[in-house]
Amino acid sequence: MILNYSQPLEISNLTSWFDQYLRSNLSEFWTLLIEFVLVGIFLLAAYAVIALILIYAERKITAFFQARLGPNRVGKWGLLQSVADMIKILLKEIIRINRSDRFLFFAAPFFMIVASMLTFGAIPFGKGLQAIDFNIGVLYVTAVSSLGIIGVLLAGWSSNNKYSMIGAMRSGAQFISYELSSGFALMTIVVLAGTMQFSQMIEGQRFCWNIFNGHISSIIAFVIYLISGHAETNRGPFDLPEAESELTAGYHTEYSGLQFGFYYLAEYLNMFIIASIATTVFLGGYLPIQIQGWDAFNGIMGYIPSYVWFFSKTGFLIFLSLWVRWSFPRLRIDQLLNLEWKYLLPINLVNLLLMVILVLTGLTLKNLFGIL
Amino acid sequence: MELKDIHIKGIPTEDFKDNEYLENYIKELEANGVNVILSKVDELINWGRSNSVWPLIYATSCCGIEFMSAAAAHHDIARFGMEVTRNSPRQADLMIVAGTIVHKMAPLIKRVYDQMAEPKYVLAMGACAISGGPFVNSYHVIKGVDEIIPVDVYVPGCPPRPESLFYGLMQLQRKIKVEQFLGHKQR
Amino acid sequence: MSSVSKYFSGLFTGIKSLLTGMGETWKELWTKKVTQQYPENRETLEISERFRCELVMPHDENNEHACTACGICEMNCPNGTIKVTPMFIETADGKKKKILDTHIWDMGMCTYCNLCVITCPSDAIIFKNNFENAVFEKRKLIMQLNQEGSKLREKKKESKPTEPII
Amino acid sequence: MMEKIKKLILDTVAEAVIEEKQKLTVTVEPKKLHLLVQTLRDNKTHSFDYLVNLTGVDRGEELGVDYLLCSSADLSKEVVLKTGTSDRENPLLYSITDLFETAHFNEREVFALLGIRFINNPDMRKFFLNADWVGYPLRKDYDPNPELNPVSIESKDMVDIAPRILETSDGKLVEEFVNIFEDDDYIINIGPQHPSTHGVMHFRTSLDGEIVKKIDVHSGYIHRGIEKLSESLTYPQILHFTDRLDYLSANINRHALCMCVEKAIDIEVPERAQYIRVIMDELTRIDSHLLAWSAMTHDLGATTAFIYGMREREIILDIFDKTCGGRLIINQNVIGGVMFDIYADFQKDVKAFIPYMRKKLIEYDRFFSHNVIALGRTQGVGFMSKDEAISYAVTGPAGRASDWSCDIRKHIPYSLYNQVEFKEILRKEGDAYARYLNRLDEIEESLHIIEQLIDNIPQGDFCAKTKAIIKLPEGEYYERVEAAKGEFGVFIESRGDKFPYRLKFRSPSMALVSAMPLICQGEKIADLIGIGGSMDYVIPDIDR
Amino acid sequence: MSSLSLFLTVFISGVVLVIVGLGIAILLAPQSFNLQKGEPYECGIPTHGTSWMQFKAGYYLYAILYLMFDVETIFLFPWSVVVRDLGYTGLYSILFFIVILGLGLAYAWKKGVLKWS
Repeated sequence: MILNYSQPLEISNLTSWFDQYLRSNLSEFWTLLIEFVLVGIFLLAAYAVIALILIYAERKITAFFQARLGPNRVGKWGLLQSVADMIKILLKEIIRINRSDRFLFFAAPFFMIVASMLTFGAIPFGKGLQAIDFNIGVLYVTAVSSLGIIGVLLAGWSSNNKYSMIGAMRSGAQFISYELSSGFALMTIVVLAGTMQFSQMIEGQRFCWNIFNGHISSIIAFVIYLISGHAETNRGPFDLPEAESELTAGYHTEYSGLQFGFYYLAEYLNMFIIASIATTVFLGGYLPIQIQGWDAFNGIMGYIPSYVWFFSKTGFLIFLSLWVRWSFPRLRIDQLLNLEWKYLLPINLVNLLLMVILVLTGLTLKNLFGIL
Repeated sequence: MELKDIHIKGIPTEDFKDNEYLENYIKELEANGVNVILSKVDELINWGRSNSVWPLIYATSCCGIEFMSAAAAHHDIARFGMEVTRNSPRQADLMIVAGTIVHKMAPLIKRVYDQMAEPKYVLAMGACAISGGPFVNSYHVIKGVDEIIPVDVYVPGCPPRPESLFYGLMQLQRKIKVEQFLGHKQR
Repeated sequence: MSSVSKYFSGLFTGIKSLLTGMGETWKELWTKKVTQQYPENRETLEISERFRCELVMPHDENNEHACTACGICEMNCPNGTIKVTPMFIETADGKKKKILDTHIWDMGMCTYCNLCVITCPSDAIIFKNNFENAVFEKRKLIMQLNQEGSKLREKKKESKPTEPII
Repeated sequence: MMEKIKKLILDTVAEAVIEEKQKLTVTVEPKKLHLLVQTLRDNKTHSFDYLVNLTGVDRGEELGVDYLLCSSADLSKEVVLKTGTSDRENPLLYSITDLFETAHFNEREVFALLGIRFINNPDMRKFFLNADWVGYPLRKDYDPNPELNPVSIESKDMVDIAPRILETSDGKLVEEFVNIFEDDDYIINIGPQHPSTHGVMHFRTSLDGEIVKKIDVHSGYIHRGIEKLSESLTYPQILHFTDRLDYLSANINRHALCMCVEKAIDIEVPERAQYIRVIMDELTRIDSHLLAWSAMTHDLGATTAFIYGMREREIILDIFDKTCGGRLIINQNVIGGVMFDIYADFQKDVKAFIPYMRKKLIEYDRFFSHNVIALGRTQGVGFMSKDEAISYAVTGPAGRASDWSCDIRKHIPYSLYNQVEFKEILRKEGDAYARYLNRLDEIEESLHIIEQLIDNIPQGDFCAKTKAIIKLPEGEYYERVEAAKGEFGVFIESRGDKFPYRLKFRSPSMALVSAMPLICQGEKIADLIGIGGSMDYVIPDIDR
Repeated sequence: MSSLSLFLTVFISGVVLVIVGLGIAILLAPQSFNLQKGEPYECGIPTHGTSWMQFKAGYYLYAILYLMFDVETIFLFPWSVVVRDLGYTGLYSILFFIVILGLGLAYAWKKGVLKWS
């Protein structure tokens, strides 16, 4: 039973068939072991491929925003550009820095990659395509993604370079601020959804995405989440820790070769992770657009595989983040903190209460229109 | 490997200047008995390396502005995949020396070059970097950056227009493509 | 109360200004790209006629040039880029005559100030706009402008070798 | 008026020698100079409170300094003061840094190049050259043997100790050394190899967290010795250096030197050449301001704006390219006119550019000028008052942003500038945002000037006939023009030869940089970069 | 499949990615040595002293505020899941909590703590 005729392109059909096949031939232990290894390989491959695609996409979209063409000489339309970059950076010398804190200097990229990997694993890419599905999913994601900042702090501190040091300090300030906003914004939706588990949260959005369900309050939370998520990934206009025109390369000034490559990679992955969490929490994750009662329409929409829905929604949010990034100048550290503490945080607190009231008084769209 | 295998999009090999330098280089490699299997891997690696040259702009004067023009929309160095200018020497592959180098600057350029990660290249852009240019007779000017650091490609002009720079970058790509990467003794 | 209203008006004008900025980039996203694609457009690329890239000494079909080896270009060059080496030969009527042996021009040092061309009394050298000159070795930038075996064009012919430099 | 000034001078220093040359020239002995300068500066009726230029000259028998003073209210009122010392072993003169802040760097420059030390200057380190440089290059007896000053590629630690000579109240000279930074300062080097110091400026900055405590300016990383080189080149040959000083105002700089020579040997420049010169000058100004705009937005982190500015600039470069065969270094002006006549479509191209640029200016406004982040980062940041601007001799858009009317085109109209109509843009705020807006407005004014000229270019020669060898009659010649970054000046001392005896360029950027330590103090490190962008200096212009 | 073992799988694959990548790089990448290579990069000038000096970060008060709010976030997360079931009681009890914190923020704001110095 490989094909499920209603949704023939779903990968989950394949995985469950494979699972059954293994179970029928092997013992429980071996089945699990093979599956774990496969999950690991799949995640690593997805991680690398998504990063490569994102790097290419960003360079191309940036170019179009700037009235240029972007990479177009390596492969058709420059499609292989990031592959070439990867080969290059893999074979670049890794410099040992004198008088640095050797161990921390070496360990910092681990934090960066492992943190983004752990968050990456919790993302539901499609139906049944989610590795880690804790019942405290939202809290888990908030906690784990903040580990990445330790990578930045360690990198800045251990490299014994003054630019890095300032970059690390800035990233600390940035992190302690925006972590709150993103937490509160997610919490607003948890109030609405009544669960912290991603799979349940998605299922609850079948006919009405959270962003519509909680209307005004959800939209405010969505915008705040995008802003603070953008800030947490250290990308312009929030790229103060890196701040090319001030600190040359900021916290990773002393990192060369693949160690720098990991930071480069993680930066793009974090962007993807923020966008995909926003997709999952606000935009119904991998669910297609469904409208209660329109069965024919729902059927057609449902025919499109879930991962396509997921990636197109995420892609849209990534585009949004690129658009913002290439439109604005960089904030200064006091502006950055002002934005958070004087605008986002108070608005967030009020918004949370507003959401509770919406939920308790039954003013959510689902309640008003009797959507499932 | 032969020189005609080195393919650069847009310009046929025979239209390039200074082909004999690369031919000599290949002959030298062949004399050393290059391993055929390794050279296939080398080709892949060199393809990657030559198409991903991230520059560090050591811009001191006028030529730096021409580099900015090259990076801007009209010429767009990004087409070559080289718009990722790294300001930290650790992450750069190519140092573009754009402008006059004077006595006071000499220790600095040497230091920045030393701090770059291997494999690294240097491109001397403009008359000043090549030979001291207009200021060659001055007491405080170094007569060519090659007195301090090894230079791979010379791009003449005062300042060279962005197309000239691109031509120089393609020459560098050709040079990278004929290099033997694996099992090669490093500088 | 003013500080509260200031707070909110600041918030909204701020958001508005940001959206205006994003509107501009959105417009640019769809405008025609101005990038000219050298080297893909190598065939059609037009470099201005006057652009100075390479000093040449035009030779006609008889391998003759107009340089009299007077050395004025060398004298006028501000940084010694040009080296004119004359050679003395005996003409048929027994007089000693100065002719050009080598005209060396260092491309890697030239400042392209055009002084040599405008001061040349016989219009023997001109600047061409061929910009593809990058090489791997510095010595290749030093060029001899007069071709092998070339000689001075006789005076009776038209003295202007090519189109005049404005 | 002149008589009154003469009287004032003679009242102050009775033994001063007054000559009427191209400008009113006063020679005084070193001890009286400070008093005279102070009197000239502080008198109410004709206040000479703007030090334009400070030139060290090796006059052969003595080492001297020329000061060009003028009035900040009316830049055409000028007086030249001269002083000198015949002690070549240990030449000492009196500093006027306490009267004019701009004198500080200039005096240090004179020390590096001529070896004259200034009493009471608070920081008497060499400015362009390393402290261990042997010899003083601008002296006529300088030994150019490269073995004396070999190229060293060894990194050396910076020494932050400044020597100085002070005069005590009882007239004794005391030499002492002061630390520039405190021992526990967090010192960070911004530049020379830095993406946003606009060249190879080196700001040694001590930080208090993110706040800039003190900046120590180091320069000379591109000191090419142009002034020394010029002393052995003929006037047409020197021209090519002017393009490479401030390469963004290349044409304007060259215009200044050409005018200086033309006035000295009385050449009438044809009308057509004048028109071409002014149009090209204004295009250069737009080009420079566009680059300044782009660079500043880039410094503030808006890469996209940078690319837009460079895109518009490319159109101007194209016009340059077609007119004179160069994009940046255009070699257009020559003594007596211009090198190339305009090409056939010149007027059409320029006229197409004007409305295009106007449209883009509106776009820039919408895109950046009102952006809340940009406003927060520039408004009220890097404040400079009018008095400070005058004392630091900060001219150009930056000076006019502090409400100082200092446009040479208005005060001392040269070429065609008295025939065209344009506004001098003045702003009172004196912050980075005012400087930023001033540039955009000046682009508009330049477009307006071009508009008035472009259709009226007269027929005729584009270059006057000159002699093959140009010799300037003995004397001193000054010429001042308004370059894109501020006042650019040329000073030539000729001894009747075909080479200048001494040539000095007054660079606007030097004044801009000298004001940086003042206006950046107490600001954040991110602002330091933004203020640098708003000042828009070009380093090769300073270092020469 | 238990979530914990999957968590470990993901963790290990992350570590493996870094180790394998660095392994390849260290084995294959060319190396060179010179005396200046390991020195910190500071625009080409030898650095003054060490960077590990006392560094005044102008935001320690923000850090304290952050701590306060972060602890609150932790408290609020469990509450937010069950707020539907708790009804208005849950709202009032937590409203009190939030208002106090909000007042704290307002006080800090008024006192000028939220001004970078």
